[in-house]
Amino acid sequence: MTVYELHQLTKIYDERTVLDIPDLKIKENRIYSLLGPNGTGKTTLLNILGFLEPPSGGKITYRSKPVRFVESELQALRRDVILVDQFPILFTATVWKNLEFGLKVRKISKGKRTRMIQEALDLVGMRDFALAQAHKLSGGETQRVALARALALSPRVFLCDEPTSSVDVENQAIILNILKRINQTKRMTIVFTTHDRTQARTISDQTLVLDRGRLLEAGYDNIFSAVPDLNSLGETKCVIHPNISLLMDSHKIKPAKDRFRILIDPKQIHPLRKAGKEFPVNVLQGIVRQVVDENSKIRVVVDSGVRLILLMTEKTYRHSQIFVGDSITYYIPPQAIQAID
Amino acid sequence: MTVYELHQLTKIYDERTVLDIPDLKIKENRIYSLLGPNGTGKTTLLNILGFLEPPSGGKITYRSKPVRFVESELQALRRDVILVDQFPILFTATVWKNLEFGLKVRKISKGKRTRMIQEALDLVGMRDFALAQAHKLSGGETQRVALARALALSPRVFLCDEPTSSVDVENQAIILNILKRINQTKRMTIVFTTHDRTQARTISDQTLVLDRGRLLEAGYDNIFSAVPDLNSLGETKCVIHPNISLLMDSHKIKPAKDRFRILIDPKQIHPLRKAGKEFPVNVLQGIVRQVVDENSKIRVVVDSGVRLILLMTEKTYRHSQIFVGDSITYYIPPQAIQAID
Amino acid sequence: SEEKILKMSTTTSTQASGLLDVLLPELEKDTGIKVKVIAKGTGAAIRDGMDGNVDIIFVHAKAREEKFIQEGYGTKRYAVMHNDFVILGPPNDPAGINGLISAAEALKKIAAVKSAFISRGDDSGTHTKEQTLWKATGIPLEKKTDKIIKKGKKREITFVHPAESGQWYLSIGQGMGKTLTVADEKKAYTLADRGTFIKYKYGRDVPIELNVLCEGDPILANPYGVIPINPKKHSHVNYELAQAFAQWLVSDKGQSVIANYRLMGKQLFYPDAIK
Amino acid sequence: MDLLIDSFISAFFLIFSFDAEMIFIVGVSLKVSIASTLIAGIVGVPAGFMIAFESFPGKRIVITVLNTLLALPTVVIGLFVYTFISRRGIFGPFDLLYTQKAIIIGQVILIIPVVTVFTITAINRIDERYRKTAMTLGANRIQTAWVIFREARFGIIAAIIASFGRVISEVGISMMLGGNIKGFTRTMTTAMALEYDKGAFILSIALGIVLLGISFGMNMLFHFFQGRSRA
Amino acid sequence: MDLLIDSFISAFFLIFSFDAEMIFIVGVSLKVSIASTLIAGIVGVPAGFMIAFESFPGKRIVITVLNTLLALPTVVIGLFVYTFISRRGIFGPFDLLYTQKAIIIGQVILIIPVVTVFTITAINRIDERYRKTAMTLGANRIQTAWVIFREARFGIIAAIIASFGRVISEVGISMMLGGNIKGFTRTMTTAMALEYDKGAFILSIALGIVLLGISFGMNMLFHFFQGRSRA
Ligand SMILES: Nc1ncnc2c1ncn2[C@@H]1O[C@H](COP(=O)(O)OP(=O)(O)OP(=O)(O)O)[C@@H](O)[C@H]1O
Ligand SMILES: Nc1ncnc2c1ncn2[C@@H]1O[C@H](COP(=O)(O)OP(=O)(O)OP(=O)(O)O)[C@@H](O)[C@H]1O
Ligand SMILES: [Mg+2]
Ligand SMILES: [Mg+2]
Repeated sequence: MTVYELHQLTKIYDERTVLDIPDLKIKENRIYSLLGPNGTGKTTLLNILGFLEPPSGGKITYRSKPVRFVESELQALRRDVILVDQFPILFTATVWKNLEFGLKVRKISKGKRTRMIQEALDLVGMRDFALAQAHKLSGGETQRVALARALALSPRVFLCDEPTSSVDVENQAIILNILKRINQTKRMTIVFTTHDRTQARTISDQTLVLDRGRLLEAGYDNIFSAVPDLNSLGETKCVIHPNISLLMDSHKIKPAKDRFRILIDPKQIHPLRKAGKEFPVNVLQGIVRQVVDENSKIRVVVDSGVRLILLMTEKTYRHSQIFVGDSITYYIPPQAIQAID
Repeated sequence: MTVYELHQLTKIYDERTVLDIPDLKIKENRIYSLLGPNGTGKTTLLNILGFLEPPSGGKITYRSKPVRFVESELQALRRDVILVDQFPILFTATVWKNLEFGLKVRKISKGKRTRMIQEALDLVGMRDFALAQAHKLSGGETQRVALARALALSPRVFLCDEPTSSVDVENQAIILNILKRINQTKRMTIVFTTHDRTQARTISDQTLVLDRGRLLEAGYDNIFSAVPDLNSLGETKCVIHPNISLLMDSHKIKPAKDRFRILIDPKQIHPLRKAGKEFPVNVLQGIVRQVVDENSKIRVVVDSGVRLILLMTEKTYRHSQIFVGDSITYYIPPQAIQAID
Repeated sequence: SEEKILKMSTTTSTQASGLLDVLLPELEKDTGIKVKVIAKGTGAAIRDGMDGNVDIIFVHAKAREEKFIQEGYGTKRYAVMHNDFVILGPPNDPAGINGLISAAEALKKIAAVKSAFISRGDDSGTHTKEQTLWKATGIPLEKKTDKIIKKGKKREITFVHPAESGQWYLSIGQGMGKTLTVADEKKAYTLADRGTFIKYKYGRDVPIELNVLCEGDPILANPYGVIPINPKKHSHVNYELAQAFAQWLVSDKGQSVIANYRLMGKQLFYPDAIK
Repeated sequence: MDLLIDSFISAFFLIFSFDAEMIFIVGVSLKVSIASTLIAGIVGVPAGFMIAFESFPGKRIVITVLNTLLALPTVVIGLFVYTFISRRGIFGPFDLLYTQKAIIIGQVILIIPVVTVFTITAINRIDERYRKTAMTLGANRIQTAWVIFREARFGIIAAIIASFGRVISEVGISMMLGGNIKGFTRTMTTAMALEYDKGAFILSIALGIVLLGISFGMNMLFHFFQGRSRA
Repeated sequence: MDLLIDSFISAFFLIFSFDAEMIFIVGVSLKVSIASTLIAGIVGVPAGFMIAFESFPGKRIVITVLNTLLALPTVVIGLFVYTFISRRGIFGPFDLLYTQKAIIIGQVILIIPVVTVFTITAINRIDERYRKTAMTLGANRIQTAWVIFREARFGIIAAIIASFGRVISEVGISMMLGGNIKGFTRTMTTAMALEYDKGAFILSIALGIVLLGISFGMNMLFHFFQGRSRA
């Protein structure tokens, strides 16, 4: 089932369009990660999905019913959907009272409430803080309590804005596991934002990438700002680093500007045994800094002055015998490069 | 030169000791990273180093002079040291005015001010937002402006509380580079907290690990909560996962408790070709999830039900032919395991 | 040339009746004296004089005025004018006092039927007069004593009012005008000076319904006096001007202005100095 | 200076004489002031909430008008209410004039703007995110308002305390609408005004001291109930 | 009801007659009220700052006392000031009684608690981190205070507006210390009280309407200077 359907959705702040989504479907019982640079509209989108802010234009349907942003109708919808803020606010009260709030609002009996609160606090490892004053907690503690407060309510849709940004590593893993688990056991739909791509890939079923308010199809891994290469004759080349000039597929270029941004599809970059004649251009060298297993894909981070990401199958990876610390050679096909905006 | 010297420093909140540091020296012109789980006292320590909160007990000297926490004396010290908060607050004014504040306070002339503000905004890539209302910025934008606001003042000591937690990947790299650069060019001493160990290792000269208010010598990588293994006879074993029971060096054990935490030194764990007779206990298997180059050490993350970190030289790494996705066998010597608290 | 400014505390009735509005311009024309008028309760006005805050007082409470002079605060009391008190009541006159001359008789009747009576209860000249009248009726009275401390010594202030007055005798502690308003609202009897009554009956946006039911008893006379403050007590006071003002008031000119003052065609005050 | 010392001693005697009239006057003052404050609170706090919460056309005008009404003179209120409740007014038959109820009506009008304006100010200062958080946790409008109220409570309590102070020390309305009738509507302030008019300054100040003492007591009580929740 | 309609019409005529006396009275009212508000602001805002900012023993008591002083009756203030500035008082020789200065002194005492209490409330509501941020950026105490002031300005402005409203509509102090002397200390409220005493209700209300109009104008001015900075 489709939970959300967005059509021609826009949000305008002070005459600036910060969100512009022609079409988006969010399906039930899946985990979505929302990636993108700062100020790209992630929080704005979550606020709209959480029915907390009206869009400036466009349509949203929630569970097949069109959403009208009228206070009286939103109330019921908000019972289904919970958003945990990027910098969450805890009420000036104890941690316990904070968790109790949503449950009381839902008229859950005292005994049940107590059980649910304890459960939720255990989940995020904050049971010892039940009676602490919430506004005195540390950054990570705050974030974890905010998560517990939302989890205690078992919503249909769970929206998390950078849920683990201030959480320690140990608890990051725990929280991600919780998200995964409640997604399965309670059939919860989850949308979360993050700047950690590995985290996104590891637990989400689908990654949405926002860039300047628009959804990108191609992913978010290799975005660079570029200038046209003025030395190139007849060819369309762009410079992304003093030493790196790349040939682009002219089909994928929009009208030339002074400065634009390109996106390189990490799946299309392949490592080479050594530089050869077959590929006269777009061959780079770099040192492997990191290799990560991401849901059966292998992600290789190469430092060539700029950091480039290569995404390959395990087979290719093993075959090319890539070790961290190695210097490797790789080829970027012109059609892998796309100019955005 | 030593910038800070801390002796018997404690901080007590509501009768709970959240910080207890017998001895700590922070040296000039170095970068320190401060790691540790949530609520461990990182922010508290930075607040004290920033002269923003008095300790409950103990002594601090700053540049060889003892610090008395008297408002009249702190004023001058605060001109030297700037703290960027974990959830920074921007004044309700434009971004420009926010950056101007510290400069005006320092009586810097208008022309110079303008130049410095523009420079700082450029550093964090926020020049386009100079005239935006600061309190309306997105999370990452806020963090970047707060950094710029501090950087514009070129302090002697720069304290950053999770400076990149909400910053996008592209800008994370940029900010870390800035820190590295100002450390070198302006001889700035930097202390920053983070939950990203790779980040910590990559840019810092020294890593400080706080755990429940105390400094740990051994590092922070493998901390697990454990219970004593009741099935073990005569030996001191602990269980950190239903399938993992580890023999500990009895010298390193404090009086047994129901539940305690252990720390496994990642440098002492070694991979084995295969399980053999030489090591009858503490041999585990796991799948390699990640390999990272960290300042000439290689960090390998292995998933054995719990995530364990192995830190090895490049030579050992290459020698043991570890590929991401491999299942490997490794040995944890009992003396690598230490019970904490 | 220095401005001749005189400060005077007076009771509200001289100001509220409008008399000062005709008197003072004439004064200024003749003598060049400008008067700063501070209108308040008789008690407070006398107090102002004792404290030396003003140069002259213009009040109506003969006994207290004499005491004031005895204690040396004032030099001399000039009898300026009088009007008279009247007993007012609602048109239906439940106590049946209409046409009575004897004020004591009227009050006795009111007490007998326990018809509502509003007392100023503010220790003013009118209130003092009212107490005298109650004493004259011979009905049982109650005494109420307030203790205060003055210069470390206890002093007592005593009032009388009809005994068992409970619901019908209402002491409101306010000025004459408000007393009339309350009496009108409550359809009650009250004692008032004629000047204020005329003002409220004929010169007001919302006239009162009360009528004069008892008048003409000699005991109801209400004399006003002015007293310059004694420069021996307060050296800063402008005794010369005060003296000049008092003299002018009792002069033929001053007295005729008072005699000719009309409100709604009715004479409010009767000059006392020329006779 | 003598006056002040005398006044303090008199105040002391006044209090410890347990004079029946005195106790009655204090009782009227307290009763009337508490009632006015409560009613104004019940009307003004929600009104302030609504105004601060909702966006509607003319919101800024409403706020400016409320600010203007802070300057509503007691004489105007007195006369205004008077025209309605005097025997000739439309509420004449209820016989309200010169009763404690009349004072309460006037005082409520006096302080509703105070309560409302300061409620608006207190609410406006609360971070928008508290509201957002309450809403996303499923709170309806009233529950959301309650959350904001809790966060803004110190500002609102300050407004209530200020209003109480305003009415218990108020004299114009009490005088005009209550009539200062001894044994019925005489309050501490009208009694003070009376003593002042009589020139009995000592008694007047003594009454004032008693009034402040009572107000202090009320404030301590407030503090006590408020508890250490501030911390 | 007629009364009210008549009053409005009279108010209209009053304003557009540009009567010299009327203009003078309005002038005195404005002058005195603005002066009192300014002085009280200059004293009360920093005082409120200090109290909210510093921790010192007895802080809670100080706040409770200030709250108590919100209930300071005008009669008490009037008498209190009277004892100092009357001819027999220590400031007698300055001849202050029954001058505009005397009114200002009394009104300042009246509203200093209001300004102070609401400044404290406004400051307390500001997140501690603003102060911390200002300090770490190198601000000294005064500069830090300025930051907090900027963040709290709506609360403080509300306090100032309320205080202005309080004094321009105040009658007791103006009457007792000013004396309602025509051409010298007659203010709009004392004029209203006088007209009321005379039974000229219409004129009294009309004056009240003029007063509200002026207060409205002042508020608009405030809004204007405050600009859209709120947004
Ligand atoms: N209330 C507002 N008024 C004006 N501009 C706003 C407002 N809220 C957000 N913006 C702007 O809209 C853009 C999108 O903001 P948003 O918070 O959605 O970004 P984001 O993707 O969540 O970024 P981050 O990763 O930094 O959290 C930003 O440039 C921000 O400055
Ligand atoms: N003002 C306060 N009153 C009481 N307890 C406090 C206060 N401030 C912090 N604490 C407690 O002190 C402990 C240390 O807090 P601190 O903010 O230093 O942690 P941290 O290491 O920065 O954690 P995080 O990674 O979550 O930011 C926490 O348990 C916190 O709850
Ligand atoms: Mg965001
Ligand atoms: Mg922290």
